[in-house]
Amino acid sequence: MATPAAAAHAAHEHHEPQSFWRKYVFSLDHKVIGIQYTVTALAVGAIGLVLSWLMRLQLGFPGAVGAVNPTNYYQFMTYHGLIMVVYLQTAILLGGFGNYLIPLMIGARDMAYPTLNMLSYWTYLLSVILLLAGYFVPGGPSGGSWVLYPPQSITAGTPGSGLGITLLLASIAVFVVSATMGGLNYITTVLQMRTRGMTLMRMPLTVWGVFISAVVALLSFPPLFVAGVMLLFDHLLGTSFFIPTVNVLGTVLPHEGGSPLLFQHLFWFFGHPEVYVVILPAMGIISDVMATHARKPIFGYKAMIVSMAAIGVISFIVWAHHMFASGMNPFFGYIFAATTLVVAIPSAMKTYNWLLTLWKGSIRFTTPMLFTIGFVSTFVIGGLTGLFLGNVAVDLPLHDTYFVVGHFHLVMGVSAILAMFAGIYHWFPKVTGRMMNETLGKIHFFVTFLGAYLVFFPMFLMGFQGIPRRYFSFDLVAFAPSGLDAVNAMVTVAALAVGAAQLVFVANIVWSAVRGREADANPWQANTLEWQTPQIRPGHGNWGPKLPEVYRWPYDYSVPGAARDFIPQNEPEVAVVSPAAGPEPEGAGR
Amino acid sequence: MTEHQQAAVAGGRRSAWREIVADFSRDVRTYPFGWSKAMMWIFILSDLFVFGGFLAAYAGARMAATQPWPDRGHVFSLTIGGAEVPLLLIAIMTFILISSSGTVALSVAASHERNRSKTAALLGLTLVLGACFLGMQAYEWTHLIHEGFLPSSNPAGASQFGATFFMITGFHGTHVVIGLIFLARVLLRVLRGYYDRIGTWEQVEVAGLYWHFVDLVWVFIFAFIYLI
Amino acid sequence: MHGHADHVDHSEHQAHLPVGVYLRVWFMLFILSAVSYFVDYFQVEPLPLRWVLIVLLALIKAALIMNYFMHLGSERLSLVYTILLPPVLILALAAIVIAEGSYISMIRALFGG
Amino acid sequence: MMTMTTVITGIAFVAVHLVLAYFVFRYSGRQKAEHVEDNPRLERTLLLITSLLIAIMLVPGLFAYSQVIAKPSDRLVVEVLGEQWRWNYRFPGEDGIFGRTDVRLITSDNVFGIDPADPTGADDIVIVGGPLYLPVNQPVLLQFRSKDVLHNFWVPEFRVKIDAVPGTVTESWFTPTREGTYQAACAEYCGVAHYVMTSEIHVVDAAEFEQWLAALPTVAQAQE
Repeated sequence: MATPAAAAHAAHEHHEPQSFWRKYVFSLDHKVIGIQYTVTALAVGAIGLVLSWLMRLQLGFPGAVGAVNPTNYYQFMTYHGLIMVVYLQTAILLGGFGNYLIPLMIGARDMAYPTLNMLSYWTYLLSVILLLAGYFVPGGPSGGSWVLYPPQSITAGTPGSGLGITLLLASIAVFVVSATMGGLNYITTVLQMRTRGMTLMRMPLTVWGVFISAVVALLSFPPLFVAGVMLLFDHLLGTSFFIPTVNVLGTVLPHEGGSPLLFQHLFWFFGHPEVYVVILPAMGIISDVMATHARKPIFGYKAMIVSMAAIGVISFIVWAHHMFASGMNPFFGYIFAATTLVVAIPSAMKTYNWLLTLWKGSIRFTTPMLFTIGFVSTFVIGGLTGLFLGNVAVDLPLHDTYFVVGHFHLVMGVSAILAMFAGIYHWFPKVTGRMMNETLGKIHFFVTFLGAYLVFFPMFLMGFQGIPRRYFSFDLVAFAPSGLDAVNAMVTVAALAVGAAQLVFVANIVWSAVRGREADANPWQANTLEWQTPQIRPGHGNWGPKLPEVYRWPYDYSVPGAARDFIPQNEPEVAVVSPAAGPEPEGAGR
Repeated sequence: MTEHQQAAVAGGRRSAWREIVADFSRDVRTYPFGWSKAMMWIFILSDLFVFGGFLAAYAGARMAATQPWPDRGHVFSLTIGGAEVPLLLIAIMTFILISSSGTVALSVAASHERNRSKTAALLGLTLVLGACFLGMQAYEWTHLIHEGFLPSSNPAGASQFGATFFMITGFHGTHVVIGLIFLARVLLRVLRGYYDRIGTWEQVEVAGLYWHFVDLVWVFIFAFIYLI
Repeated sequence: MHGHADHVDHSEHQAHLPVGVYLRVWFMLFILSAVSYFVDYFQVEPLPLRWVLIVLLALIKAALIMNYFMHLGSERLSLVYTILLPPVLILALAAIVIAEGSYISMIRALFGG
Repeated sequence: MMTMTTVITGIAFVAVHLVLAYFVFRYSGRQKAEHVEDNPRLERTLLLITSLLIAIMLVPGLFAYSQVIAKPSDRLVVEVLGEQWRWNYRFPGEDGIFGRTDVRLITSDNVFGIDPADPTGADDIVIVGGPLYLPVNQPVLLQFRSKDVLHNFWVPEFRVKIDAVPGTVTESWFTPTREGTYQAACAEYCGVAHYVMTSEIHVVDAAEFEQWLAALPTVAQAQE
């Protein structure tokens, strides 16, 4: 076979002696890159978590931490948002899970273009460094909030409106480049490098989730890049894309005729699909973990894929629901309210299918399974509250109140993080060859899950009272109800507890990686290919001399008449061929 | 045309659908070529969104601008023998870029025949044409800046004109530079017989795809920024 | 199940257009560029017609480049649709942004912004 | 609208969680999972029910929205100017026409940047920082401007929320039906003192409003 893919395979099989640097630092191996992504993202995420504590302390116990003032409060707010959405969640779910799992799950030796993959990680690291560098420049980091609305983000009334915002925009542009390099690899690998027998309709839903998410990312990040470049030009070159004639704090700025709404359209054309970039891989992970730990095929496999694809497509035409109160053309309200509520339908379908997967299953209460069940709960409440915000007339009173904070934290913050934890507990044995501690894991789950409800549920009630978000203090807010201080204090305590639970998680990871119980080759008795590698911790090239061949879909759990309650994808014939041996490749896609 | 497509034409819409389903339900590969070509096509799609975003933003900024939009025919005119010819330089630049696209297409055709000297010669010609294009763009920029057009302001109306012009043509010019580097690398490899050694000349086609895309974008820049 | 050897062959066989086709397309592109240039040069009236003509000519040129130079016409339909369908989304962005721009300019005209 | 959405989503929330809890406890620790065939008919039914509920929420919502954006005919027009970090108000005065403004003309004495060359601006009445008085049971149309960054005029009781966008004018309207004192806050992040950008609003009877307005100096009077 004289194809480039075959040539690439041959190149991978050719083992060269590798130095330490080549093997663990500038590695081309997708598994090492995936771990690099995960560790970096978790480290940045820890910073984001600490920032949220500082904000919560100010809100719950005003003045208790004397060092928090409005300036650094808004800087914390900006960095918390950006870190959590972009540098933690996008990076870990696409870069971490995507890199580690895609080649293993589809039976490839590596990504299509390993060098590009390595560059993707190092570019990501550069974007993180640029982001954090904001704290070491005069004027400090930007306090422009994560949406960076001009003119506010680049004018004098906002902290860090000098070098801080420049670094932030540069960091975002570099991140887009990194995500593009990664996304190209994921998509190409999934489309062109599957093993024999691995049709698209036999791929695990995790791969489907990451694949669709990568497509969405590849098409939605460009407008962010465009908006970032234009904002940078406005800031550095004095162009007037987004800035009309304004008088900021007594100074008339040399801009004329720009439109702040243009930025918002470009930003949210990225911003809304970004939510699904994060949640689609999470949905995939949840589906796989749930099927494995409930010992049951995922219910409605095709419906799951169709709804993920539908969510991916519709997510591109709903963006202006973030702008119902922005003063845009009022007619848009009708269009975007309608498209937004339509997106609820595929999301609801997924929820039904998860419930029906649990139905009549044999549920094992392992830690990954607990996180999975927690995900379904937070996803449901997050999604249902989205119905308030998508419907334009209902949104207006709730817009920019704590209702919104509660909604997006539950649906894309907590849910995606719970899925991330489910994934880490589930695949940790694959990565390290050791199991994670179950007791610590359960403590971690219950504190995180119940704590998240205690933190974010009261926010819905605060939102109904009209309490605006992004407030440093509520001292001057006359319409704040008398109990607000008590509620805020309670929320802060719960948030600190949730934060402390993450220390348990870190301790668990470190301890288990060194001392944990040694894992079997297939500890969860799963069907997917990554558990069928010749070594427990797959070596370079993953599969030894011969690639696996796939004979069935990944959800042959509890097949009637089979000897075991699972049949791995690469197992050719079993004694009793079940009637439900997965969709035939030829029938797929109809 | 492949047999598959002849069948598709004969069978009409139903078999077109069947062809798509067949591709997407196959194992190993969805598209019948190597991953580098697939990756380039997907990159082109993503880059299309970057340029689409730029052009959409340009439209939005231009419509909302409070000052009148300058007359491009006048701004980009060259004076030949005392007469002002509007957009002459741009017309020549368009001519050159289209020609370079043609030479790359011929070069890719030659690469299918594995004709090393012909492929290399045509690639070299493309490089020369691309460099000419860049040189003329550099001339155009200096000319404009000399006349007082800057990203932040211009003497002939809305400042968004200069801003969008320099941003979009600059971004396109960056693509041309990258394309030249890419083509030069492929040219070297053709000359060294690298593609004969690895057994596939697909890289020439991949580089060609990228270069055509740069040309494709120019078609829209020419229409939207200079003409409309 | 298809073996994959038969697909590999397509990549070597496809896209063999005769050189004459490239030259004809090349020539067409020049003509179309010249036509759009003269549409602008002679300031064809009314204005909307001029714009429609210019956009139409640009689209025809783009179609020629994609179909013949990039060989999209002789690729599998799965690739053709993968490349041609998603840009609808960026057109949606453009449409909304343009509508927004005209709304803002209307408001500015109304209130002297 | 709000109530209906709350009821439907509330029921859905409770129902899903009851089912989830039941399944989790009922089907845990069993030896073997039962074999369940995919059931496209069940999926279609669920799809239909969901779509129906969504439509029930969406359609009245769109009708309500059409009332939000339709402007009342008999209205009192007030211009609101957001700046970092206070709200300023302007009434058109006796001629009912606002004088032309320009951001470049803004000074500490002329917060709206009213053009002195425009005669219609002389009788305008400007209130810097508030408070604002409004007559009860009279539809009020607010026209928002901003001189610097985005702001958002938010009075929870009035259910009014729209950004003040620099370089353009946005509008919203409401009818205050209860006399009393209210507060406007800023609901769009506008810089470091975002949280102090509040303003008092008094809804009073028509006579008291007229008296209050008449006592305020016009632009021309203030300059003397």
